[in-house]
Amino acid sequence: MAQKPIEGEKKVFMTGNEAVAWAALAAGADIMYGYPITPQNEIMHYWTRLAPKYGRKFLQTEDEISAGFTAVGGVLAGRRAFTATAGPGNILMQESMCMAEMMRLPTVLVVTQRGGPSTATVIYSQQEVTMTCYGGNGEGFRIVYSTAGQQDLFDYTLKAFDVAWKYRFPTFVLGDGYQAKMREPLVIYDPEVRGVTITPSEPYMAKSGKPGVDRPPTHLRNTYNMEEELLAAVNELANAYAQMAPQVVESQEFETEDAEVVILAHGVVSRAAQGAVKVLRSQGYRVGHFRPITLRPFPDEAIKRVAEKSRRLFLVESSQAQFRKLVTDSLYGVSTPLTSYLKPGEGITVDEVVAEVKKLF
Amino acid sequence: MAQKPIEGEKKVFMTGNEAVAWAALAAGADIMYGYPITPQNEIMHYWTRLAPKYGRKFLQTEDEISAGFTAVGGVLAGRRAFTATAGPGNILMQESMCMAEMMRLPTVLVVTQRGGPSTATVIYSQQEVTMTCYGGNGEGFRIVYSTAGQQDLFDYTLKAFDVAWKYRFPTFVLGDGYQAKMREPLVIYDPEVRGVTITPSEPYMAKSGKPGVDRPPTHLRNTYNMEEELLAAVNELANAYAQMAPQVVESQEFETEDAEVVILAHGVVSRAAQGAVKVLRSQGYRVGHFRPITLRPFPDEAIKRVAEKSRRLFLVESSQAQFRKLVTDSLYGVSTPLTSYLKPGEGITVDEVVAEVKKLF
Amino acid sequence: MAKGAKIAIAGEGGQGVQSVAGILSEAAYDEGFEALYIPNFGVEQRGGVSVAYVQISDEPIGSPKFKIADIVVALSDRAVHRTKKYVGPNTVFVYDADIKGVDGALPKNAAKVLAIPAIRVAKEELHPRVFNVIIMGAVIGATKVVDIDVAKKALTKKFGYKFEQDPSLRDLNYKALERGYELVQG
Amino acid sequence: MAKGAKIAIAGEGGQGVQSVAGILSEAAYDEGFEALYIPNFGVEQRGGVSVAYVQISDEPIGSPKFKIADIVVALSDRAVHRTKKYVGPNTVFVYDADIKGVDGALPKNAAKVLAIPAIRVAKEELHPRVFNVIIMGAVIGATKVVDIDVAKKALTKKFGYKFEQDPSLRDLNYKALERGYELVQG
Amino acid sequence: MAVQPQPQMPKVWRTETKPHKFCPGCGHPLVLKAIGEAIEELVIEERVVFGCDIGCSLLAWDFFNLDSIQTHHGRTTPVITGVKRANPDIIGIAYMGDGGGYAIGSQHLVNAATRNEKITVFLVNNTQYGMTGGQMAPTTLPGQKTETSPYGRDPETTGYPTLGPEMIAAITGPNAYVARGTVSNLRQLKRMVKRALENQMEGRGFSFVEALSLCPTNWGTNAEETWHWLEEDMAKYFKVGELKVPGEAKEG
Amino acid sequence: MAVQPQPQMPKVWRTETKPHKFCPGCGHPLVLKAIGEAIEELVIEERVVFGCDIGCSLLAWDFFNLDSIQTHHGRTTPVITGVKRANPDIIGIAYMGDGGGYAIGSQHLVNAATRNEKITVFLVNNTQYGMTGGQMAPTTLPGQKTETSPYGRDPETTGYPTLGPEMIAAITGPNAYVARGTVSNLRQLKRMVKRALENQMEGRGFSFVEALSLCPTNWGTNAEETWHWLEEDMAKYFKVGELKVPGEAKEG
Amino acid sequence: MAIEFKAVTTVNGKGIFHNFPALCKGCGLCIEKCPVKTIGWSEELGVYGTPTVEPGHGKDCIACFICQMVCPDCAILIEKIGKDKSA
Amino acid sequence: MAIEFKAVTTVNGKGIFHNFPALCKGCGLCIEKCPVKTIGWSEELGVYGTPTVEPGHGKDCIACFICQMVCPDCAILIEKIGKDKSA
Ligand SMILES: Cc1ncc(C[n+]2csc(CCOP(=O)(O)OP(=O)(O)O)c2C)c(N)n1
Ligand SMILES: Cc1ncc(C[n+]2csc(CCOP(=O)(O)OP(=O)(O)O)c2C)c(N)n1
Ligand code: SF4
Ligand code: SF4
Ligand code: SF4
Ligand code: SF4
Repeated sequence: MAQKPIEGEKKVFMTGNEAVAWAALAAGADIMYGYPITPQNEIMHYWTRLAPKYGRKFLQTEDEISAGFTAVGGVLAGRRAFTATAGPGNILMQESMCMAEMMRLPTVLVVTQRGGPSTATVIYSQQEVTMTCYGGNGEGFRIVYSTAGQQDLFDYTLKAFDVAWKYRFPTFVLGDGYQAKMREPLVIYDPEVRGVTITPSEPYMAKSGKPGVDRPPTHLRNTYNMEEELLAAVNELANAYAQMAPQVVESQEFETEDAEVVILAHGVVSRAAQGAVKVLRSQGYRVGHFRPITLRPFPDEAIKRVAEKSRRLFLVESSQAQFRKLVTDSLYGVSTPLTSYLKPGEGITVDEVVAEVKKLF
Repeated sequence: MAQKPIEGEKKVFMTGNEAVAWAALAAGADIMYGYPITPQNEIMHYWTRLAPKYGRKFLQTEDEISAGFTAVGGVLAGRRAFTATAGPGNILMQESMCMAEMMRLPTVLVVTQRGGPSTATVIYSQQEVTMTCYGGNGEGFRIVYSTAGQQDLFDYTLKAFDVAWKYRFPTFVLGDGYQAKMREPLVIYDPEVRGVTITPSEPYMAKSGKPGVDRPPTHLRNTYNMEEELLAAVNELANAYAQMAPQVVESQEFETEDAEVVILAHGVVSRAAQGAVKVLRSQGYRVGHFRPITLRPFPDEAIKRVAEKSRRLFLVESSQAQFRKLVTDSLYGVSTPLTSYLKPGEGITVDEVVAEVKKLF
Repeated sequence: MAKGAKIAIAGEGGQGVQSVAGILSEAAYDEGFEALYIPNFGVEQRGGVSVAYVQISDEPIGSPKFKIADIVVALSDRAVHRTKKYVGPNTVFVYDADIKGVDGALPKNAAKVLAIPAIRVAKEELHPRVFNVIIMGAVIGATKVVDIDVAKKALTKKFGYKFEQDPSLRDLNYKALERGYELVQG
Repeated sequence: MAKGAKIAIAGEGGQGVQSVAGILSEAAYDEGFEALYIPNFGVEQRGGVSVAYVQISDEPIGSPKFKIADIVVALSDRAVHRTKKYVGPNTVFVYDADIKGVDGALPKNAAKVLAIPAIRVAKEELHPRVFNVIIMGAVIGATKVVDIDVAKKALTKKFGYKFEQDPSLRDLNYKALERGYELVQG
Repeated sequence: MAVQPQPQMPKVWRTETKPHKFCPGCGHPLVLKAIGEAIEELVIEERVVFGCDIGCSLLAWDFFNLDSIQTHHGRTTPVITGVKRANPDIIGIAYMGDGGGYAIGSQHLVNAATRNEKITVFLVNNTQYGMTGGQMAPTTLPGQKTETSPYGRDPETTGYPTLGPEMIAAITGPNAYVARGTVSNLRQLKRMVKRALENQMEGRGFSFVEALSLCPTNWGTNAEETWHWLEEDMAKYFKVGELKVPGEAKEG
Repeated sequence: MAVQPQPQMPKVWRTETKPHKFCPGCGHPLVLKAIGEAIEELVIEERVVFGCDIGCSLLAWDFFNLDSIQTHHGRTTPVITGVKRANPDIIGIAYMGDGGGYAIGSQHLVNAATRNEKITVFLVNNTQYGMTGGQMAPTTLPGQKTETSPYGRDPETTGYPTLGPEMIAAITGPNAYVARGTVSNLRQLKRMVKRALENQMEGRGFSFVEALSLCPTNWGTNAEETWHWLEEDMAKYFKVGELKVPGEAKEG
Repeated sequence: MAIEFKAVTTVNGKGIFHNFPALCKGCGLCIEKCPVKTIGWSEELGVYGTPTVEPGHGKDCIACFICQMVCPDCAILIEKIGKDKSA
Repeated sequence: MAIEFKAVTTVNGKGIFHNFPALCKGCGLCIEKCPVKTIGWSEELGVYGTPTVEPGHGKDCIACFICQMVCPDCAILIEKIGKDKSA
């Protein structure tokens, strides 16, 4: 049992779901709670096979409402608890995630986006951006990493367990069905050998000592009797979030320095954008690409810098402008023209992006 | 039974919940499905008292998931079915509303916003804007009316039953706990005497004739096997939505013509804005107010016109920038400076708005 | 500015502040005013201080809540504490004279602070049941937003069926209204 | 551009296209290429046409799906219909010679359309069970993205334990790979 | 009869959508055969609204010449409840898997049963989650290996299989019809289906039939093993028979 | 004893938050008294995690000197399940109303019971939704007037009251403890509460106690009528007693 | 931090009846359950401004502790007269 | 619009055994349930490219209709020899 799930580091060829399961193991996740849904299932499948070997646990719940709330319970007990879902399951998780948001509970949720609205397809989309960033009756006090492949899934799942406990906001790894199901190479590693530290978890409840005698009892609530109390609580959340943001925000730029047109894309679509930049540059087009890695907090400053110096922005996503809303909110006041290419629920290829961007020259 | 709930028209002094119940009766709603939640409860209370007198029905379900899906069932059966909820209940309704969105089912949902995130308060907020407009794994193919008082609640509840069936998008009347619980005067009326027509409902299922023999059977689905099918379906929704939008979009302007500063507010906060405009104008400030009535579709053109000609925009809302996201998305490219005053979960008074706006002069 | 008043009335659960507010605002409305009344409400069914916010105006009423009232009426010690924040330099603050131990808590910034013996009058002169009608009278007396006859009409509209059954009730209520009105004239 | 290939292989549920794609992409990866393989998947557990998308490249691979493949392999009539859309002017389209009634459905815009008797060879010369290994050979033959010896190594890696138990299986598989390779030459 | 002999499908089966999308050897279409024949015999095609869940049951969305609605996972009970409440002339059928009925939709099932909703629920028990590729379900047998119980279901940590009809029988009044059938006795299954529908037609109340079914795909069984699993292993836990028959003698 | 006589509250009651927020005459605090005394007698204060639902039970969020979590409406069962699964040393208590347990949270209750989760659920039955002002609940009695059954609950259209312990008894194995108590017999109620907790402490499995309670506020009753409603009207439908006692004789 | 509550104490029959007005909400449940009907309304007001209770309105208190047990607010403490306090 | 399916017909024992390859998915359920074990795999391929079934692999068909009943795809039609078709 004492043995580490991953010794040192290792190049492997895996699906994204397998990579997530390994990352959760490596991050020291204690327990997964889950309910089946495609394309998330194999995270559970790998976890249920591997976990017992390392003394980790699993509970299959009766639905996603329960998976989310049991995960909250696991966190309250002081364990690194997580869950994973997609699509309609993600809708149902919003209830528990809003509670976690209000109470600043460090839940970790892996989302493998599938087609929407409704049951739609079990395959792929980027249509869970709004819901993952701002879902439920919440205010978006969440951390959301949008991954672009297996290495990201491994790295950011590790990171999610770290930042969740460091800053105590619900943390989301936002993947998709493509990443979940495709196989490609990545390096998995014991975080220690890379110097990656994972903030320790600690109990909210059942700490040592008799409550009310040796220590004050923990009394957690999510309900307030008066508007003023609530306003104060939400303002406190907003302040804590604003303070955390600069430490957590992440983005990437590809040849944006002299770019006339900058492609905006996140997640797996960023790969198409990166490919397109290569092709277009090789053909003499001055094109760059900006990729937010954290969708919450959004890299406001970085994107503004890029947007202000480019002649035109080209936004591409596999949803009906969910990403665009994050961008336009962030860029309010900037007047660089923005063209969008929206394909809700369908993949986007390098060729398509190349063709569309050329139209802008 | 044949008797009309309201004969002619009548000035009354009512709570918003009572006004909604009367409007639903007047609109010919056949059945309400609901689950208790404050501050929505009295809609059900009035409905359960009144409905039997006019041959209408009610079902109290086991939760909001069921209330949403039974309402969908009522619509499928060809009845004007509706439900009402708030806060955590609204989260749970997103599942059924996303299905309705995908399948274009004319559900009517009245939302009485309460504090968030999570259970929070039972009182008031504007924190259900994102969820009501874009909730779940949906793409916002919904109609959302944001009301500012009892007359609005009556008028737009009537209208909701009309446009839902006319355009077949899920339709929301977005109120709040203040409007739900306060009493003020309004005029309730038989829609006929005002020439207000309500589009007739008709069955999706169990139409006359033997299915497969006399007529094709109705086969409704929300699941697609391939990405391309889904993309086509969503694009069709997007097109239908775009065509509907100009017919439905509504907004109001108050003294915006020569305004240097324009106050942006929706719902009940618009009343504070209107009051502030009056006060400020009387003191010589050139201040106006723009109020979107439909948050979906958003009055893009109207707000752009106003924003472009004003020197500064002042946005005020009882949430952490949920309304602002709608505005900035709509106004992308406009560079009029925007100042925000955000009070998640708390009411906003005329005095406050006056004081804040003065700072901008 | 517009004629009218912003009124906050607060008390314990059983003291009937919400029905005072309801009748009062409806009376004003019947008289042709704009009126808006909203109760406070929270997760507790019983036990919290009950506050009623009433606005009466000859212009359409803006936001349903206000920060500073023209008149605040507090009917218990907890109500005094709870409602202090609605007091501004132009506010008349009325509280029941029998509330003990709140002297330190009374607002210092009010235009006028008025102790009225409403509880005592109800108990000794009239009937505990009409305590809230006395309060209604006091509010009308302090604000003059509606005529006392209008208030009587409103009471009759509300309790007409009871008055029919027992006409002495009508007198009792009218008396209570008048006594309340008087209590604040001073 | 980069060396490599975009490959779409499609067939009926039992025909083993996913395992071909898996082994092939892992082989390429073991050889130092970048490789990405993704299956199609939908709500039906069985019955839909099974499509595998493989990309092999000496550069990091962009999006996991592509519009136009370098080589398309279709192993049933339904697969022919389903995969036509991945064909462009540079695509080699390979299908099984025993599929009946698809002549009209064959792509007209391909660089090359090749009928190979893989089903027959499997049944008559080798063993139905290695049908998919023949296909793997054919893909390698058509794309030359990996050396045939590398593919053999990959097969051994995957089925080593079975080969141990029954060494004749190794020969059968190697033979199948080679026959497949040959089928597309010419 | 046509000049060419034609398959003997129940008449409400829609030939245009056949072959259907269920796997080879799946038990769902056998249940749908029993339902189809019962509907035909009761001559209620015009009045039926057929709702199917997410789960393999969704594959039935265009299966019948019946007005049909594919709902969300677990939500068929409320959708059909809503339909029936709005128009009581309709015969509402909610068709779902064990996951949809006993796990994610159990609040709906339990409450529709206690409210005695006048609808009919057919629940297909294949001891795991078929559509998502074979995870543990509330009905998974002790020791059964599934994708989420790879070492076999351990009753100590995950409990014993849910006995649905027994639960429904415990919480319903005397007007409910409750039975468990099996695709291995199709004549009996059809009788149960018919009685369930009749209970609705007569306005008595809730009716519920669980059908023990086959899922060779996720069981990983050949035809022989498939039947064996149903008739031996499942039969040990799940007793076939009628549990509640309004005013009549039980069968089985 | 203090110099001044002090109220005899159970020691785990937190005096700093007293008087509590429940209405005058509410039965909730009586159930919380039984729970408090039982915890004290079992000396498990350090190990208990107390979860309360939304419903009047939320008013107990800071009631005890116990680590406490106020959850969402209906979600206390999964939260406590999650706590217990993550740390089995904890004694997990899920405290809820009949709406939270039998309506919106019934899927959790039913599935926690069938999985034999090693947690304890205390459910307060006051025949309606207290916190939201008295709407119909699954437990509302036939003919009972509530805000959403203003003409009295009609069993023909809304069914008969849910019998929770009977349902739980039907779906649990022999290791579950199931009982129904009443605040009108507090000694018995405390014994039930203790046995339920012991069942968890001994690692046997799920335990469930429904407590018949008082809600004068929404019943609109004075003290006399309040007791009468509980002891006469409710008692007619809801039988007090133990339904399942692992390896022991039942009480009541 | 123990909170102190002030009692209003009445000796009656076999019992010393302490009521804590800061806890008593005047629900009357105790009145109904008293087997000798000794409990009735007092002049003292409780936490919500409603009357509290006191013994002496019926037969003598028999110190059965029922009122103490049924009070949802623990607003009653009964001491049996003659019982050794230090025991 | 009735869809026509083409049958592969085999006369065996008391039965005329029609299999519809466009429906048969080769699951083998019928083979197992045949009381005389007459059903076995045929050369003909079905809708998924897998073998269909035919009688003649065991004792003679007794026209019990069991295979027809248990086929989830309605891919078998049995006619009893000698039975009047127009009846
Ligand atoms: C809210 C939600 N959660 C999960 C899923 C994924 N899902 C689809 S089908 C299914 C299970 C199906 O199992 P069952 O209901 O037993 O039916 P079967 O497929 O076995 O017939 C699940 C979990 C979903 N579509 N929606
Ligand atoms: C998801 C959701 N739906 C509805 C509500 C509103 N709500 C709060 S408490 C409650 C009912 C409480 O009744 P019960 O569970 O019986 O407890 P009681 O108050 O009677 O003790 C409801 C419906 C909510 N908070 N969350
Ligand atoms: S997976 Fe199982 S239940 Fe689903 S269609 Fe296939 S055999 Fe039937
Ligand atoms: S409403 Fe009823 S259950 Fe809730 S605290 Fe008051 S008396 Fe108790
Ligand atoms: S039971 Fe308690 S709270 Fe109620 S009146 Fe008696 S002493 Fe007061
Ligand atoms: S049961 Fe039907 S589908 Fe299966 S093999 Fe026999 S004929 Fe073919």
